[in-house]
Amino acid sequence: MIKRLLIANRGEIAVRVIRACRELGIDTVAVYSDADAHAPHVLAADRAVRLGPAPPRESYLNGPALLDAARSSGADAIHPGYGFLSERTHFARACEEAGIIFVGPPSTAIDRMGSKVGARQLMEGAGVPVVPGEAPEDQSEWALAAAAARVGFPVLVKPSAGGGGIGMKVVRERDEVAEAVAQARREAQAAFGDGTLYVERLVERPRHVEVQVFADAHGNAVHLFERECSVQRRHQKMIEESPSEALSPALRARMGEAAVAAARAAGYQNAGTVEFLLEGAGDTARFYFLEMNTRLQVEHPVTEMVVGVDLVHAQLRVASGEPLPWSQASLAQRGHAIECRVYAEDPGQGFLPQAGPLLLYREPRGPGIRVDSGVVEGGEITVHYDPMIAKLIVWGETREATRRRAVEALRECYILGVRTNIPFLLTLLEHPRFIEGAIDTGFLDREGDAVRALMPADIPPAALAAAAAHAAPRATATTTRRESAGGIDPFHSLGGWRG
Amino acid sequence: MIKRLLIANRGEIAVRVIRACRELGIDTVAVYSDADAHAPHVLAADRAVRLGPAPPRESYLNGPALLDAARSSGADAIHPGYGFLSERTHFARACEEAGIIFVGPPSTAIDRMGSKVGARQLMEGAGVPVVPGEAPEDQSEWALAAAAARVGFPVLVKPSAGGGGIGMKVVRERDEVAEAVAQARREAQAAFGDGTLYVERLVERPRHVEVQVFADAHGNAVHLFERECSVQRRHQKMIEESPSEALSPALRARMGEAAVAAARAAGYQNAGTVEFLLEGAGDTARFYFLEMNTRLQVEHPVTEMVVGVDLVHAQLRVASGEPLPWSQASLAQRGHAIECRVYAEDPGQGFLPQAGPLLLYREPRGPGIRVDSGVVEGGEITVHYDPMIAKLIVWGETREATRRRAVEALRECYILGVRTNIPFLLTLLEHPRFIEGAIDTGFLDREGDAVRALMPADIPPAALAAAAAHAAPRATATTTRRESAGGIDPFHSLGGWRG
Amino acid sequence: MTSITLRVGARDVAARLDSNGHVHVDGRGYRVTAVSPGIYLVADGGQRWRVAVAEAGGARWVAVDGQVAVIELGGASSRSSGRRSGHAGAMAAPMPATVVKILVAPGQEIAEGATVLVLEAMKMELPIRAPRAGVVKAVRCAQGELVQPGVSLVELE
Amino acid sequence: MTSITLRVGARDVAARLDSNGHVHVDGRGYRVTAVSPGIYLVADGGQRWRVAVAEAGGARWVAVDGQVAVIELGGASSRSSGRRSGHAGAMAAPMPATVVKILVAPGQEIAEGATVLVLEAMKMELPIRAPRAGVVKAVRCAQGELVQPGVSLVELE
Repeated sequence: MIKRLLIANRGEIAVRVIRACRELGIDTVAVYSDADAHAPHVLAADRAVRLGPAPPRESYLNGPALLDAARSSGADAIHPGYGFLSERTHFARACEEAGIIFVGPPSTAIDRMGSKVGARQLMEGAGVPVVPGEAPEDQSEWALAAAAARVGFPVLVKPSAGGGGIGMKVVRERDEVAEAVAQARREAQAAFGDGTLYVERLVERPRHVEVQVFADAHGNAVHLFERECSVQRRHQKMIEESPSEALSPALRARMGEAAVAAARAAGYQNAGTVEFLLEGAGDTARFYFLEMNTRLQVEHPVTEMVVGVDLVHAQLRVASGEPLPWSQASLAQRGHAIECRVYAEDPGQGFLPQAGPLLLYREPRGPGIRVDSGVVEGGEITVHYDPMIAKLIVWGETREATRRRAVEALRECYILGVRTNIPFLLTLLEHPRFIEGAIDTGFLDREGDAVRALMPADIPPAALAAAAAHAAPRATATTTRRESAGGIDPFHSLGGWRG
Repeated sequence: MIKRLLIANRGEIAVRVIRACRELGIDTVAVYSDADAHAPHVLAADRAVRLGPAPPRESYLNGPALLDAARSSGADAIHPGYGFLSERTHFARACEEAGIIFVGPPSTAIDRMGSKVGARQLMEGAGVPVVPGEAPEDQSEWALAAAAARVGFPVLVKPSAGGGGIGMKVVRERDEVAEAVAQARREAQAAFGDGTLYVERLVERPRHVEVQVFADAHGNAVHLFERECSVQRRHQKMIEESPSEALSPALRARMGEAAVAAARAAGYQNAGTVEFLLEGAGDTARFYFLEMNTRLQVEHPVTEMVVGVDLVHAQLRVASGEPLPWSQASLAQRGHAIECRVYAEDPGQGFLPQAGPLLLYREPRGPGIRVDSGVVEGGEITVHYDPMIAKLIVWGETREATRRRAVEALRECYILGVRTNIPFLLTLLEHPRFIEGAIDTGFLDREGDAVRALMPADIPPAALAAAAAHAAPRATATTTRRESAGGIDPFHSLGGWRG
Repeated sequence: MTSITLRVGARDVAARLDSNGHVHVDGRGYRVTAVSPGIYLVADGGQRWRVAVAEAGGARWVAVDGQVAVIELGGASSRSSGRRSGHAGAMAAPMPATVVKILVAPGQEIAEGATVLVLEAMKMELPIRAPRAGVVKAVRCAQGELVQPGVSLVELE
Repeated sequence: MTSITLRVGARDVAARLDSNGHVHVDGRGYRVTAVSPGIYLVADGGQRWRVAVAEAGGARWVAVDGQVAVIELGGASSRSSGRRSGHAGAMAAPMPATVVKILVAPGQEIAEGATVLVLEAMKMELPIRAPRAGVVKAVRCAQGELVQPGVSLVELE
């Protein structure tokens, strides 16, 4: 078993991994940038090593500094968390070469899944469906039209070179091919100096459904069912859940098998996620490989609650060489889980990220409620790292019970000092489309403004009464606690009042 | 569905029920004694009604006051919680007569199970095993010896009248019957004026294993598997868990069936618990009906976590006339759960109950950790009610993972101002007998002192360093939070220091 | 009896504490009880709210049922409740950010609302838009540059 | 450099704050950092502890890894750390309690450690035992009575 683990990350995921280590009797080493010197993850670990200044490049993305920290602290393993260096082949390889266990897949597997083109070919070879497409040698309008017909309308005509949507055309009928091809070629030529085009099936209103997989060094690989992450804004996931409302048992089984096949094809080990685009729902739906995330996901707690597993415990065991703790037959979904990502961003200002002090920070608690966070009251959300404050994960017997529990929990999540997306999350959770379970990945980009308009505009006057009654901290900080204990009215110390 | 529920209880269970109501859209009415005017359960509810002075007789045990509160607040249902009036037939009947839904069994079922003798007869009739015993008409020494032989040695010779262990004799062999009968008869005659004796099988080193049952008004009844509660001190449960290490699948099935039969025989509805004494372990073990608790148990969260249900939600639905949300086939145990009851009592002083202020009160949090409590920092543990502060319930994939998680969680449970049993709980959780899962109900009464002697005697000097560094609250209350945020050392404000 | 003026958005609201310890807002009386530090139970007889309050630089943040507001004390006569991002039209970063893309060049004519820059902060892209139509006079930043809030990045003639 | 004496049980421990901000206890230096109100991280180079501290009436409660101690400041010269329940032998209630059972009568001879009363508080039975052997002189309580802590309930001749 791993003896001492360095966690090459910060925030909630670092805290989460440190907790798992304590439960397994593994020593922990936190790392930190100057901005995080007193962050909860630093205080939670058995020891802590400074990496450098706040910018990620000089701290959490500084591979050599991390390896030095591991060596100097005697760590025999590194957990990369998510983000930062978690999917960098070179970092995993450097760990391997330094004889340090990288808690994740082999660097070769990261490499195989890191290239979009390579991964697509690998998946095709493994029989995992990819979005149908053709890149005909013959680039004539006629040949492209024929390719489009084979792929099936509607299609996207896309330049082979470049990206960013430039030169991309939606073609819904055969009649439109000629004009689209001419236009796309012109734009591609102008932008990239290369007019080569290819044709890909347009997946309309897809859902994002991903499958958690886990493989060990002994040839075992299982899937732990799906998470649906269609509620996203500009590719940023906001709400994740499991099970997906769109999956029938047969479709779920097929997607699970495809995900395991993908992991096997990549020579995968440890926890990973195979992301699919889902077109339609139920038995007749089609799914296409999107990409594989070769690490633990932000939304892994959804799976933990529905499947009844501890993925981080399993990661540490498997990285230590133990076999998978589960067989496929031992795994089943039970109930429903929803994760809401609480971001420091202002839905009233176009979701502008917010930085600021956590003047007051209280997490909801209760049966079926889990909050993963790496912040404390009195701490600060800085501009240096991503604006996620916490993850609220709730479990319930049914989707509706879970949804209602999430609503109540968010209403009891008090964060003051920075604006958060909580008002928007609440509006979304109460939105008919979410209640129906009928949201596709484009929903928020198409209709987000309409959802935002549903947020309540005015705060109830009762809140103003509390604001008026709240005395200035200087006057009451020492007495507030006593007041609450003794049940004395706070009015005798209304420092903010003027006669 | 119930529209407005009055919770005829206090503390953690009142908070728990109120939370469930919020999730189901049910209005809540809290009740309180003068000692609880600002208690968390009062603040959590939608409205609150004063019952009377602190003593339970004048408040939480005051049935007429509770019914008045329900009527005046427009409540259409009452949840009794546990303890207080939860198992008083007359209160349930008064609710029924007032047309108020009693969230629990019909008063007739409480009545049937309330009498030990009656319940025993009912169980025998239903084929539920009871501790074998005989009360022979012929009270001669010869007849009693014959009865003892039929029951099987070792036996208890007990006076039919009275209780409290007076006149009770353990008889291990036939040769000892004569003396025991003579002695018991003398003592019984002296104490109760009635020398009638009976003979009951002595269950040695039994385990306490109870089965959660649930029945509805439509004739459905299921069990939700067992909880083992053998870790008890003078009949006070301290640690509960599920599954029980002593049960084989076959035994579990038999006990579950017996519990459902018991519930059916009682005409039971809603949540209840059938307690058994278990002799031995595995397929060959014997179990005997002990009593039925006709209410929600303190330890119900153990079942919720292992079976994946919300028992309070189900209570409210079933009380509203809905059918059971589960079939027997849909229910299964998954993983392991352990509940530790955190009491205000001093293990260093013979578990003397403690009253006092909660100067500091911080609950542990993390995946698989649930804390049910009804107290807050700044509140007080008073002498008026029972000394339970909180319930820590943890879930894990295996018993060992759960045990370790419980240990880590207890170490992070900070309670200052009253002594608690946490040091003892920790010592117990690390005790070889607990690790083995080999504890019977007499263990703590026999060996509790030896366990207590294992508690660490001295606090580490590091704690003294923190105590020395801690400044008087007056000097730092307003700055502590800022210090923690900015990471400034607390030393500049060491109010307690003298040069 | 004491009074206080609360500025909520563009609106001034008078709050009044009466001799019974009730707070009156918009003509309605509320009883406010401290629950735990910063958390209050507010009751008006029929309904109850749990409200979180924190003070920061003369303003009070409040949260209730997932809604948040920042309330300034002292009413209209006090300093304005200017948004942190400055006036909506400024072509400046709302927070420290990195310039990811520059989409205009000096001399270019642009329409109102056109995206002129894309900044990045906290892993999010922030498009900066033109407050009015006009001709670009100067671009005062470079791609990859870390810019500070409030500094004008693009100027119109 | 400042010093303070801590009384832990029967033992006096000297703590000393050096100019580098380290606290020295029993000849060992610790670095103490405030984590959140009342919670400290204590480090001695090799090991780290999270310690909770709260002040109450001149004493400091501390908790670490599930262990709790009550520490008095100022050392031996200050008031003694008398247990809340009074000296071990007193036949008095350790807290407000109800008399459940009286097991002795005046004139009765009793052995040291014999149970003389059973009280009940917080749903728990509390046996009260004789501090020494002797003859009961008086029983100063009645069954069912609510008695206050520290008041002598049974006296020996």
